[in-house]
Amino acid sequence: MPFEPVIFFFILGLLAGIIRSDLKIPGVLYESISIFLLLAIGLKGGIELAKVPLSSVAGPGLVVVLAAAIIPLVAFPVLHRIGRLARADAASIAAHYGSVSVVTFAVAASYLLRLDEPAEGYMVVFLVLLEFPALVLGVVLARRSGGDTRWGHLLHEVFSGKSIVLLVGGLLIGWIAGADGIKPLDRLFLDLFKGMLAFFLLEMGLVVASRLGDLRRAGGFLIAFAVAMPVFAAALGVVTANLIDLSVGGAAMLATLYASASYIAAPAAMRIAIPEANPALSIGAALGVTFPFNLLIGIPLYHEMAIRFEGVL
Amino acid sequence: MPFEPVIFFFILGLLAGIIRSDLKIPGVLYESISIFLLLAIGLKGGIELAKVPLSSVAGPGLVVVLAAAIIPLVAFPVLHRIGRLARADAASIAAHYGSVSVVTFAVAASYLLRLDEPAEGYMVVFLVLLEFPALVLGVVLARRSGGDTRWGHLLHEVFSGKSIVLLVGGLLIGWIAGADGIKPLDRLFLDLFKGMLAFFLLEMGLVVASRLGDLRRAGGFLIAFAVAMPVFAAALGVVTANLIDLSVGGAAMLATLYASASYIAAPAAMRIAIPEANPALSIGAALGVTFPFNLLIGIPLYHEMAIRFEGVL
Amino acid sequence: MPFEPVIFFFILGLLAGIIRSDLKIPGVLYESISIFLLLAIGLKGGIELAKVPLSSVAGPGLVVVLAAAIIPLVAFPVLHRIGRLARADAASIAAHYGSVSVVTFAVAASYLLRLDEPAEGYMVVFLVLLEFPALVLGVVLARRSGGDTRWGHLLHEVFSGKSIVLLVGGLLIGWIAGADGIKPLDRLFLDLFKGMLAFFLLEMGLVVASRLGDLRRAGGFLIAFAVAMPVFAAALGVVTANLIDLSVGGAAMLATLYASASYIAAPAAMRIAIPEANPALSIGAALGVTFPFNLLIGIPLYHEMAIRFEGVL
Amino acid sequence: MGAQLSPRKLLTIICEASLEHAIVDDLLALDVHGYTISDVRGCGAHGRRDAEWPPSANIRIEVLCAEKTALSLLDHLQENYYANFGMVTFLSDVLVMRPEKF
Amino acid sequence: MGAQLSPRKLLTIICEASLEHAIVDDLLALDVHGYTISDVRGCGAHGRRDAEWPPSANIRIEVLCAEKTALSLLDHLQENYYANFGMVTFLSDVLVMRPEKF
Amino acid sequence: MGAQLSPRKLLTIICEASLEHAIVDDLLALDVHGYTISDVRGCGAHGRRDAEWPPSANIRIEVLCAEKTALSLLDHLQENYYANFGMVTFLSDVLVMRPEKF
Ligand SMILES: Nc1ncnc2c1ncn2[C@@H]1O[C@H](COP(=O)(O)O)[C@@H](O)[C@H]1O
Ligand SMILES: Nc1ncnc2c1ncn2[C@@H]1O[C@H](COP(=O)(O)O)[C@@H](O)[C@H]1O
Ligand SMILES: Nc1ncnc2c1ncn2[C@@H]1O[C@H](COP(=O)(O)O)[C@@H](O)[C@H]1O
Ligand code: NA
Ligand code: NA
Ligand code: NA
Repeated sequence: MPFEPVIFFFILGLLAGIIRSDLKIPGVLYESISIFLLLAIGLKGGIELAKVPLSSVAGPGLVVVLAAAIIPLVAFPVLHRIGRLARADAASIAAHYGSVSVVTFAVAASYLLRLDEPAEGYMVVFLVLLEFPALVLGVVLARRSGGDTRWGHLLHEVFSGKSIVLLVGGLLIGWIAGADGIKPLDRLFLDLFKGMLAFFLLEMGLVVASRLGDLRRAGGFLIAFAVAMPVFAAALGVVTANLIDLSVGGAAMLATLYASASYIAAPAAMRIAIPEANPALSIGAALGVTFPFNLLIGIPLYHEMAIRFEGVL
Repeated sequence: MPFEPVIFFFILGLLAGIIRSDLKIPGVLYESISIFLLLAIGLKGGIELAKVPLSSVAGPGLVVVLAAAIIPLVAFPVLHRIGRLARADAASIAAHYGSVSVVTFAVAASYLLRLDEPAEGYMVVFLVLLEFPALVLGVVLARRSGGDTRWGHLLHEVFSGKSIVLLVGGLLIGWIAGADGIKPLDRLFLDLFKGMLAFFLLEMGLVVASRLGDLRRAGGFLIAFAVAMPVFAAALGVVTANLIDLSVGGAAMLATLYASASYIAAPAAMRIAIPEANPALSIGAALGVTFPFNLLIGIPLYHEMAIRFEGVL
Repeated sequence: MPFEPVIFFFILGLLAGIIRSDLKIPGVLYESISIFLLLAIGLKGGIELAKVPLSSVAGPGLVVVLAAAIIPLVAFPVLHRIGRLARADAASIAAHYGSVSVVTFAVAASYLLRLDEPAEGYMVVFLVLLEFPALVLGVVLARRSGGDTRWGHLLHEVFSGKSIVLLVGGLLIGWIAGADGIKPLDRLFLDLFKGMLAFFLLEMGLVVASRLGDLRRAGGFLIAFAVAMPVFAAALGVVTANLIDLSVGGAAMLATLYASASYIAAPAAMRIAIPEANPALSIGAALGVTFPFNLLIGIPLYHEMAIRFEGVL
Repeated sequence: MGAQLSPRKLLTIICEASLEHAIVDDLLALDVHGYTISDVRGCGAHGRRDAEWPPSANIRIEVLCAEKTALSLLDHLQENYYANFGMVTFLSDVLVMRPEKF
Repeated sequence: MGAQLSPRKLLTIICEASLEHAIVDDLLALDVHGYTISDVRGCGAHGRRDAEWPPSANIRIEVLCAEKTALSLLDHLQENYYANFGMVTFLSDVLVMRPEKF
Repeated sequence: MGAQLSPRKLLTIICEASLEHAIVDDLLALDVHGYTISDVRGCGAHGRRDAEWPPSANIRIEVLCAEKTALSLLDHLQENYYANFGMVTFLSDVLVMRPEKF
């Protein structure tokens, strides 16, 4: 099969939404599963992180974050100048693409596992590190022309946001308790992970279906952007991965991280920090196009790219 | 033990409801578990279906659906003429009994598994096929005297209903991905199935307890009907099973399907399609009497019938 | 590690609450997990109970309940006379401390399991027996000066409360069905227990954080009480355990039960039975101080006490 | 600034949850510009509806609109649903800003 | 058709969720024909009640009834609950169809 | 006893759920003594908001207060949120007991 079986659940949700089925995933289930996924990913990452010296992650982490800043800095002028989107909208969308999607990350990890392609276990540290800088950058881009931002507020919003709290919390717990300490929790957090991911993708399919209307409003340029941007970002990811000597699997993961666009942390933060930006545009692009593109086409493509460019630097 | 341990959870719920405990299963949990059960049953069925040629299921499927049409066609005149129920009520109740109960099906499957009585894996296809024809028949029976039905609406309602979407969706995913593709999901959908069923039965016990008042309104005739009808339908199921050469386990399952009355898909569809029908009557009978009857007495009885009449045709 | 890894989740929730994270455990998830935990604990207890003659539990059970009555009878005058709390408040708090915390019990069981310290499997029977007598005692203490209590109402409230229904229900199902009958449910109720407990503790951390304001209102005396009372009660528990010849693990468990304060059954029952009592005080003490104290310090301490005083009587 | 307030009607509909789709379609067909829905439980002539499971759940729909629209909505509801469904409707007077929205 | 509208009172009660059973019993005892309940959170004299866990949850009860009933309900609530429970009540004027229902 | 009733205003705000924190802070800053919030879904000028996932959820905030407070709240909301957020507000007359609470 060319892609992960969990993706069928996304397609099922999408179809159910399109035929206007009365199937609905209760909002509470959505929230519960997203808490589960964030915690589980954090825990797994923490256990892996405990196996390597912190110093070996710190340097590469810095490179990964700095290189990632290129993404919103490229996306913004493209959207604002070429796409003629309002400054606020361009900045908000740039922030979404500079940040990352946890679920896309999880699907990529599953994909590589199925192909027996090993990746560095501490990739989840990069996931955490990449989540928020782009959000701050987005606000800076939006406000360059003046206007006041309550920075304290924004930083609190981002760092106390549930994505960061759960990922970092899980990471720390996994790191401190280690694989042995976490073992009794494996039945929940490890064994059920993929099933929960399937459920979540079913829900995301339904949500995407209900956002398809936004796409029409977004227009052709934004749709093209939402396909081209992740491929560009993935290429940047593969190059960066080579720079810091990641394995092929690690490069594919980093490419996926760069290519993915946030739709949990970013929409929440941008709504408050850049209220003039129209969320239908950013969510329409990130969730309506880029998310399915990455799931269905992107991940295998980025893996391929990682293989081709191995050791190119 | 004469019956499945999961049934104790039903009894616990029933007792908790009767003593007016403040125990409540949150509505969202009910919905979440029902989504889980429908998907899981579909997946399992799809995996089994992949093992046999589709042609070997198509013919028997047709026979099973045609024979099942006898159920509402017998139930309707009994209820309308003998029971003196209004046409709309008789038609709606007939539709409930012509359709099937997914949970009763799941309990029967558990019951047979415990007795090491094998059944055809593709029984779940029959479950899907039996869900909706009776609903359409019910509407036809209700409207025979005239009145207009928005058929397009009704068919959409039924086919895009969450029961059908999840069962068929699961079936297709299981069929395409196969046992290997689904394996990583087994920890959720397979291993937890029985526990989830127990939880769901606890909730159903509570709901049945809160419906006991409806029973009094329903009256003696309807209660008698709700016991006699499933036994008659089960007999029809055993005969049909012999006709298409099912195993003893398969015959017990088909008998249970015929005997069971829908309380997920049918109430939703009938409320919109036959609004004059009083839902207290149909739900009181299907859920208040037939469901517990099938759980506690019916399933072992139908199994016994399947053994006795093996190869009678 | 000095304490159970699950406790990290409590600390994570606490910290998330303190930094005012937007992380929220949906109320429905809280309720669903508490139903799960109560049922699972009941089931486990029932299976263990089936292994010993009932008579060997009945006598000790009576001793355990009678000795436990000392807790509210000591707590009440301390709170009312020394602490100068209103009669209603003193009585309500005494009831909370006389009753037990199911989650503290579960954490203690995990703690001992990790240390390979075996305990009598039927401890859960004591958990059930200890839940309600203190609630009745509390109402008696509150009403001594006159005032009318609708006793029938209160008793119904307590015995039909979801804690009792699920614990007793689970106990009976486990007892009747036995380990073999329950086996297919193990994947849910046993394997996921600790993970669910972690989730619940995360939520309790958030709740405790939001109650910290109540603590200030409660004042220094009540905080001191909330630390001293459990230690006193634990000592009483160790002595009682020796009286009825429990193992060291059993003594530690009984000490924990005595030391723990209820925050599920008691708040609900007291709010209705002693409406003049301020729930901020009782919940602030029981949940804000005693619960974390028991988790972090109490349980290892009580275990130590149980070891030291083994066979002292 | 000084808020500019205009009178409008608030129509509240409490009914069986199964009607949500149908009524939303009706509202949009009858020229309503918006509505708000919440999940509720209750009791009335059709007995206790405690939202324990889907068939016993209620919803509460609020529509801010002009009096004329409210009255024609009421007529429509009476004609189509009063006979066969649990439903309660009531009208109240409210003041709104941006009256052109409603 | 022309909707026939009659004046009635709408009594809204916001209170601790733990009172649900007791107040429903009171309502039925005081001759009310129906009510509607939703789950809410809030803040007031008794502090923040954010519905994070059962003891901090609120409910919102609506009762459509005649003025006389509304007033006697208010008296009853004041006498039995105001002192010890978080509770807010308010009365508004509404128009209903089928006034005999309320 | 005879319930003592005083007139007050009920301000209802329906808006995007993401505003909950901000508006609650505003309310407390503007001297409101209490509020009640429920989760709702709906439709309006900003399209369908069906609460399927967090970004599309709405909330409904009720504030009982004096007319003056209500008007200054409306001003504040108009100034800060009307332009960029899905939001609907309306004011109605209610009678309360214990008017000093509001
Ligand atoms: N008097 C009332 N006050 C408030 N809500 C009511 C009243 N009567 C009925 N309801 C609500 O409307 C629903 C349907 O009412 P009914 O058609 O009378 O069964 C009930 O389930 C309640 O939620
Ligand atoms: N001024 C107000 N406006 C709206 N709701 C209120 C107000 N004051 C209190 N409430 C609600 O009523 C509940 C109980 O109020 P209290 O008795 O003042 O604590 C609060 O938790 C709020 O949900
Ligand atoms: N006419 C209306 N009646 C009731 N609720 C409305 C109305 N218009 C809008 N709303 C609610 O207010 C929210 C925001 O409205 P809007 O700013 O018009 O998108 C909607 O999602 C609805 O929940
Ligand atoms: Na990215
Ligand atoms: Na049937
Ligand atoms: Na205790």
